[in-house]
Amino acid sequence: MNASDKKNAKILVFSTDKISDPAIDMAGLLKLYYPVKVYTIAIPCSSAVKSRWIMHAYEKGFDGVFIAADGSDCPYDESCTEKTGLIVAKTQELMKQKDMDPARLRMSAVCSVCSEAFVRQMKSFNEYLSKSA
Amino acid sequence: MQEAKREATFDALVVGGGIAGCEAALNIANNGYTVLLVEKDLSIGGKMILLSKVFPTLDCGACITTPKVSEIARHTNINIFTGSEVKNISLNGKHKFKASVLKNPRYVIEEDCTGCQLCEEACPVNVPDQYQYGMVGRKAAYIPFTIASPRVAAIDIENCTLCGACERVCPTKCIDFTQEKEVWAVSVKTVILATGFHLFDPLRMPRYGFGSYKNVITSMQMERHLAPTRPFHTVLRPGDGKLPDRIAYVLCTGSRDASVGNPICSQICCMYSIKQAQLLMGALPMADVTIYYIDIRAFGKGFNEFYEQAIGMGVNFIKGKIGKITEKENGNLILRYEDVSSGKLQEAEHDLVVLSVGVLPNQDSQIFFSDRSLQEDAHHFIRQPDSLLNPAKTSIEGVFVAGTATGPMDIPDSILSAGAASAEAISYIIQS
Amino acid sequence: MSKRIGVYICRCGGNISDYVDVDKVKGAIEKEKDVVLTKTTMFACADANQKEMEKDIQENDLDDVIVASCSPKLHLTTFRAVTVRAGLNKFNYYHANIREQVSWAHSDDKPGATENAIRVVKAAIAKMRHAKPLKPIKIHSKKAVAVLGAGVAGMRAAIALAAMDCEVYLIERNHFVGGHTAQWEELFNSEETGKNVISRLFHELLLYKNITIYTGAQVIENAGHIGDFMLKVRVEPAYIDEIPDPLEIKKAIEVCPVEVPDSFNFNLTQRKAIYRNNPEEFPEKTVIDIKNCTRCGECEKVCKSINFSQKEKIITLHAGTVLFATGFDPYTPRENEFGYSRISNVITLPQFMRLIALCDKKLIYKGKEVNKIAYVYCVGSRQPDGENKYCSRYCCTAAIFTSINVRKKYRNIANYHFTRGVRTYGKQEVYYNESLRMGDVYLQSFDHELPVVYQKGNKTLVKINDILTEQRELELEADLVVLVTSMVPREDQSTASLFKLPKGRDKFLKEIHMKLRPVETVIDGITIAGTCQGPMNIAESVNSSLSASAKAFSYISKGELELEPIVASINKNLCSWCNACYEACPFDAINKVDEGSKSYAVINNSICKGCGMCLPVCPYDAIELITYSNREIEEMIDMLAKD
Amino acid sequence: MTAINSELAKELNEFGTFDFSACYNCGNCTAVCSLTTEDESFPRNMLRYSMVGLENDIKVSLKPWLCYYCGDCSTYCPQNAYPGELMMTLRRWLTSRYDWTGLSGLLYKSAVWNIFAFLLVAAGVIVYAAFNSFDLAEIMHGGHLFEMIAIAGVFAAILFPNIIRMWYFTIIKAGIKAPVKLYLKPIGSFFVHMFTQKRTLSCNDNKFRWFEHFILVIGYLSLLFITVFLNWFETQSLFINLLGYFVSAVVFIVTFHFIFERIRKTKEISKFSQPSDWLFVIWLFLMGITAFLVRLFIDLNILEHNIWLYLVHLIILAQWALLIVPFGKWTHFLYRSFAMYFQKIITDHSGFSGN
Amino acid sequence: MEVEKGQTYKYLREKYEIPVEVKEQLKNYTKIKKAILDALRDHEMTIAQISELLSLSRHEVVYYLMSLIKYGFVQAGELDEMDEYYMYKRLK
Repeated sequence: MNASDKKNAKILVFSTDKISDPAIDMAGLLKLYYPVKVYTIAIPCSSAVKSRWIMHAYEKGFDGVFIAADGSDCPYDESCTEKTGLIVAKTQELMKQKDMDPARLRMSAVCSVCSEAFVRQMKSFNEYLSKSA
Repeated sequence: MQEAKREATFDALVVGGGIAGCEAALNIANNGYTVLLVEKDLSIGGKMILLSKVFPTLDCGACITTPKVSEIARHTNINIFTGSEVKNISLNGKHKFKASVLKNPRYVIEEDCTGCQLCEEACPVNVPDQYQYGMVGRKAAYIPFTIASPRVAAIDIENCTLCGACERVCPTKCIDFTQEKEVWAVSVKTVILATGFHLFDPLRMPRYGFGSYKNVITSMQMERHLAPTRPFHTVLRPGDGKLPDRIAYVLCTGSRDASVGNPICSQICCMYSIKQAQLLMGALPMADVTIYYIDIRAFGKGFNEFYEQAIGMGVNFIKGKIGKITEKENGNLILRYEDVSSGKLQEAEHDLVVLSVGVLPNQDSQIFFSDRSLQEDAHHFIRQPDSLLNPAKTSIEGVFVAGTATGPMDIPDSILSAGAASAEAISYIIQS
Repeated sequence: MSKRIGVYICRCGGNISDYVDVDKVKGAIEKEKDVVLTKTTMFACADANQKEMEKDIQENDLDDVIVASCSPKLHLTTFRAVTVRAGLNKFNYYHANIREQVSWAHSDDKPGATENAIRVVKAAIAKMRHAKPLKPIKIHSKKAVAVLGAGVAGMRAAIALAAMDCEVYLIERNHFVGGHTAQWEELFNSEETGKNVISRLFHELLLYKNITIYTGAQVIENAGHIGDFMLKVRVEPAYIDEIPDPLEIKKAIEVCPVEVPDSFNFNLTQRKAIYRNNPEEFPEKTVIDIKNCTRCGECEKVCKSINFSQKEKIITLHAGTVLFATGFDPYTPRENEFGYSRISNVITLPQFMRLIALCDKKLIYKGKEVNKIAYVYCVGSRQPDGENKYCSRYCCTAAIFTSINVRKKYRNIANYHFTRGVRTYGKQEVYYNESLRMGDVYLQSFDHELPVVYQKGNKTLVKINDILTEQRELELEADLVVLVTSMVPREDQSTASLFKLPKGRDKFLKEIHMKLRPVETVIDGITIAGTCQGPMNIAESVNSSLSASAKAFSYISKGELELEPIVASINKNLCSWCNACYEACPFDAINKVDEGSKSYAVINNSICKGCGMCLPVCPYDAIELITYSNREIEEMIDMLAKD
Repeated sequence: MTAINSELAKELNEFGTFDFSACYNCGNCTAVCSLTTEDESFPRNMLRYSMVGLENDIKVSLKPWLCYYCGDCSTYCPQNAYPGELMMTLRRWLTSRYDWTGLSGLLYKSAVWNIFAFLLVAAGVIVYAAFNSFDLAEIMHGGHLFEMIAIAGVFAAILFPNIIRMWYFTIIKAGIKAPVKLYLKPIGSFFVHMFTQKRTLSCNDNKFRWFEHFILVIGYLSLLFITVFLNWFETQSLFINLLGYFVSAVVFIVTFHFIFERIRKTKEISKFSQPSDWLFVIWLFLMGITAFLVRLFIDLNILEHNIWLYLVHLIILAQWALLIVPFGKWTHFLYRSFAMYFQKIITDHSGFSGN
Repeated sequence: MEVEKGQTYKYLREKYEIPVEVKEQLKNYTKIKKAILDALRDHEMTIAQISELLSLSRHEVVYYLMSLIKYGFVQAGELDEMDEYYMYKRLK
């Protein structure tokens, strides 16, 4: 195991095709480095994430899950933020039942140009997860 | 050599296969009309396909050009003539143009060539590679460059010794020295001129020493240095192969300069220099990059932010035009300038100097119209008689213009103007 | 079921291979189940490689193809086309992003990046094991375009589209067309005046029977989608019957007691609550500004055509595509920004341009003749402290061109330009040259140290640390200070929000890609043109508007459009109609079906946009989104998580 | 804080320059100039001062005199702003500022005044001749006396005070307090500069121009010496006689070439000619050729019957001595030499006080 | 005239005179190529060293050496101690 493994928690990001994934792309374009064990699965809208997917990720060894939500920019509907919030609340309930730290699930709106915000989020999340691990 | 005669009919003729010509051809073809695209070079893609990355997004030039280029190459509505020249265009009544196109022999049967490069390996000749601006050699049997379209070999007959080595190794027997010039008589309904621009030749400014000082290069040469298909294995001084660490950019070489006959601003040099500076900071983290400028023209969408980003990265910006350059014995260069903001004459030593050369008109399209009906503007670009409302129209009805043929432009502007030209051409065809 | 999957790993000319050990990635996935072909390539997108892929697909009888390279936003469609040419369905293609999200994002950690890339590609393989060919959903598209905004860009687009035989609805918020161009007299890069340009466009518009102009009109609702946008448009009446008696109207204007600042002259002058179009504006009509009208009834007494019973109308339009040309607002300086609104002789460039139009022989402002004019550049753009970091592109040339005209029009004018570096790009340099030769004085400040406009007694002074004069502090007493204001996005963005158009960092509407798709937005079927996208001059606006017209035309020219078949699907065996998904769907795409005693939900495929909002709300997990099924996502997670 | 003043640019235009306002401040002129140094950078700053009206900064500056007008700045100016021509104009303008009589500026700016002054002097000579009943010997004697008085008078009354003013502006007002020894040290090089103008040699120009100037200066000074002190027109010495022929020939041949160049306008320096430039070269030429002819007529013994020739010579001489030398371009030669001298003092002083 | 495929150069040879400069250039290149490859036979060298050994200007060495790298005869190695010049080695 090398040093980078110790610092880096495994994080799964659910991004959205039209809004937050472009921001993550731009983070790379601008060489704003973020922890190396961040993996992204892009879906159409953040309010489509199922709790079972998140729980599955923990089961398989992810330390944290981050939902890069559309926020008010969502091309589908303004209710997106609210709906995504409900998913998070529901999943965190499930996590508590299983004695897991609910803070291992985070959500934040990432607009299509919010690369820096995304990177900040990843760094702080990674720090939190590495510490608590 | 003899010339064979052929005939063909298309809806539109697009002259010039640079990014503007490609975009225009594609737009027209996508709406169901047939296009003949004539390019005088061996590959389409123009100057853009040779660029490293493009400002202000820093996408690689190839990543943006190649999909367009290959889409064109495959398009059933588009025919491409590379290595070909339009000789004459005449008007045969409304919506009827007759063009005479000279197709130069490639000495390779395009359809049969697989681009395997065996001929290139076999060819014994080595001459300066024009696509690397002479910084490295190439063979007389060669594929123009890695991402050329068509990616097919060609024989440079002027430098060929006719030794036959290429023919012996060619697995598909596609090399054919019996090819001759072909003249095509083409009938079309509309013409789009996308003849592009020329770069200023810095040999015209002896005080910068280009040509005699080997470590003074043009920005296009630097562009090649930074491209993935670079001439050297990394950025090196052409004079002696040393890693450069103090690089200077001389802006307005041949632009905004009445003393060389080009008083206008070339619109792209500031930005491409800033882009190259950013790329150099990445490629050579130890290097200092200084940009000598008169005014920084970072005017487009995201440009000023890009300029400020370069300042943030540590690129030096000095207001002052370089007066003269002298060479030291070790190949380093002394740049003499007035640091305008302090009002003092300064001399700075750099080990590589990049001349950010300007944009000059390509006056080729003037000769297509033998009756001289195609008007020029004061700077010898194609005149836009109604530049505000019909920017793609020329002085000849049915002949439209796209890209830098009307003046200096960056890539986004070229693409927009090509869009405009194709919109006009489509309605012109619809009305016929 | 076993599949035959081919994987291509792109070096991207070093963009990827400089940081990711591409050969290691290849080695790691070669032995994955179902993978029958693995290749690395310098440029996957190059034509030669595309041809090679086609050949590979056919020769190796591949079922699915994966290219691991740049972001799918760039080349997903490119490679889908390759698979289609080789005889596969485009949904048997997957684009794994190992550039933006791997090699570039982690170029500080090469082994880590390589590891990451391996996982990403393996996840892609896992997903493709379940890929099935899908048929696109075909929809009819209306050969009609709604053009929003009748400034120069919108009008020109309307003409271009009408010439391509489209039905065009030109919708303008104001009662008159022409936008800001109507307000300018002389225009740079041209011999024409704004009036000429607008008049030429308007009269050309009238020639087309397939153009309908709505003025005083605003889109208030948008339903539908590409192919058929259903727009509700509110049209404000003029409160005057058609073709009134000109004399009566003249009288009506005279008797109107209400005076309000005339926005056409940027509030330099006043107009009545009943007012005519300016000579530069069209259509030629008179309207009542109902917001400011006091209903005193004076006008009704002198003019029979006044008709307050006219009602605003709501009309419904169907358009296959929408072209946005909603324009810009000139920047309004903050209170006391360079003395604005505090010092009486500080005005903005647009105001100054109107002032010139209004002053004939002598340049008079507030009763005093103006000789010495100071122009302060970059007001509202390139702000060191403010939000607007962008350069507004047109203002240098506009200010210089105006200053030349002032010199030509009036006697004894001296111009002083307080700049931050003159940006008269391209041929516009000629104006800068001309102005210098006329003797205009240019001063330049550092970007972080702006000139100061202040008052001393009754003098207005401008002071600058001039970098052209060895950074000396120089001062000028000016008769008039003109703030060269930038272009900013429209303050009222309600229409853009209706269509959910994204904005860039500069808050202007954002295109998908400056070079690849410069006039398209991420919202299918909506194009943008002109200054709603960013600062531009007239010629540039028109270029973009023609470009957008060509693009808009291509959406609707064939009468039919193909939509992605990515929609939700409901397993009716698991469903027992609880209403949750119906509530969650923002598009009303879910209907209830009763089958005997059982009720369940079904999806209307042509309405479903595939957002997936219904997925997590189902208590029975009966809904899956095509290509995002539980199996696909969870197996991807398995591969990403695997050590 | 300095007020921007556009009036200066207008005034300078009366002294001859034009188009310098086209300057967009790229600094190319300063960078191509081979005489400019880090401490003494020009000409761009002079253009800039002229543009924004920093009158006083120009008045106290010696830079206009440090320029020898090789023309490179104008040749390579990307805006065709002719910085070299502005430097020439500033020299004229400075001359008018140094001149306490104010006549210098008047003559530079106004052609009418020029003609009037020249006619006045000519009339004076003719009146004087008439007064002496056109007696050749008497007039020649008076002429010779006049030469000596004029030289001494012009120096004492005009040039010397003007040099003092120049010193006051450029040293005292510029705030330089140099001890006397700094004044003594460069005296030697002052004379060398004055007679050889050797600084021209570092100009990016051909050596021929310097050589021409050099022999012109030597020729002119020798002619002055020969006619005034050796009394060429009355001497019997064959050597002096021949020397006089030689140097006067040198003067008119070189000046003829200058005039020719100004007509051809091929070189940057000769592209623009103001009245003062024409007057200088033409009068020098006329002086040379008339002096040559006068002596020739004496030797051929026909001057007695052609007294007009001597009168023409005397008129030219008087105009030269009373107008061109004190107020015209001749002063440039003097001021330039002093500028070099003062500059040396300033440099030494700054080195001195800097240590 | 019937021309055999794969032998068409013979056809053109009869119709077209190859310029002397072209032949000269080929000779020159072959000579320099051999000299550089010989120089690199036993040890790696920098451009400066090759230039000295072959009495060729450094600029010319850069041009020819880079052509040889392009066609796979030579490879760039490590930087020299001063981090200024690369060492080049022969392949095969």
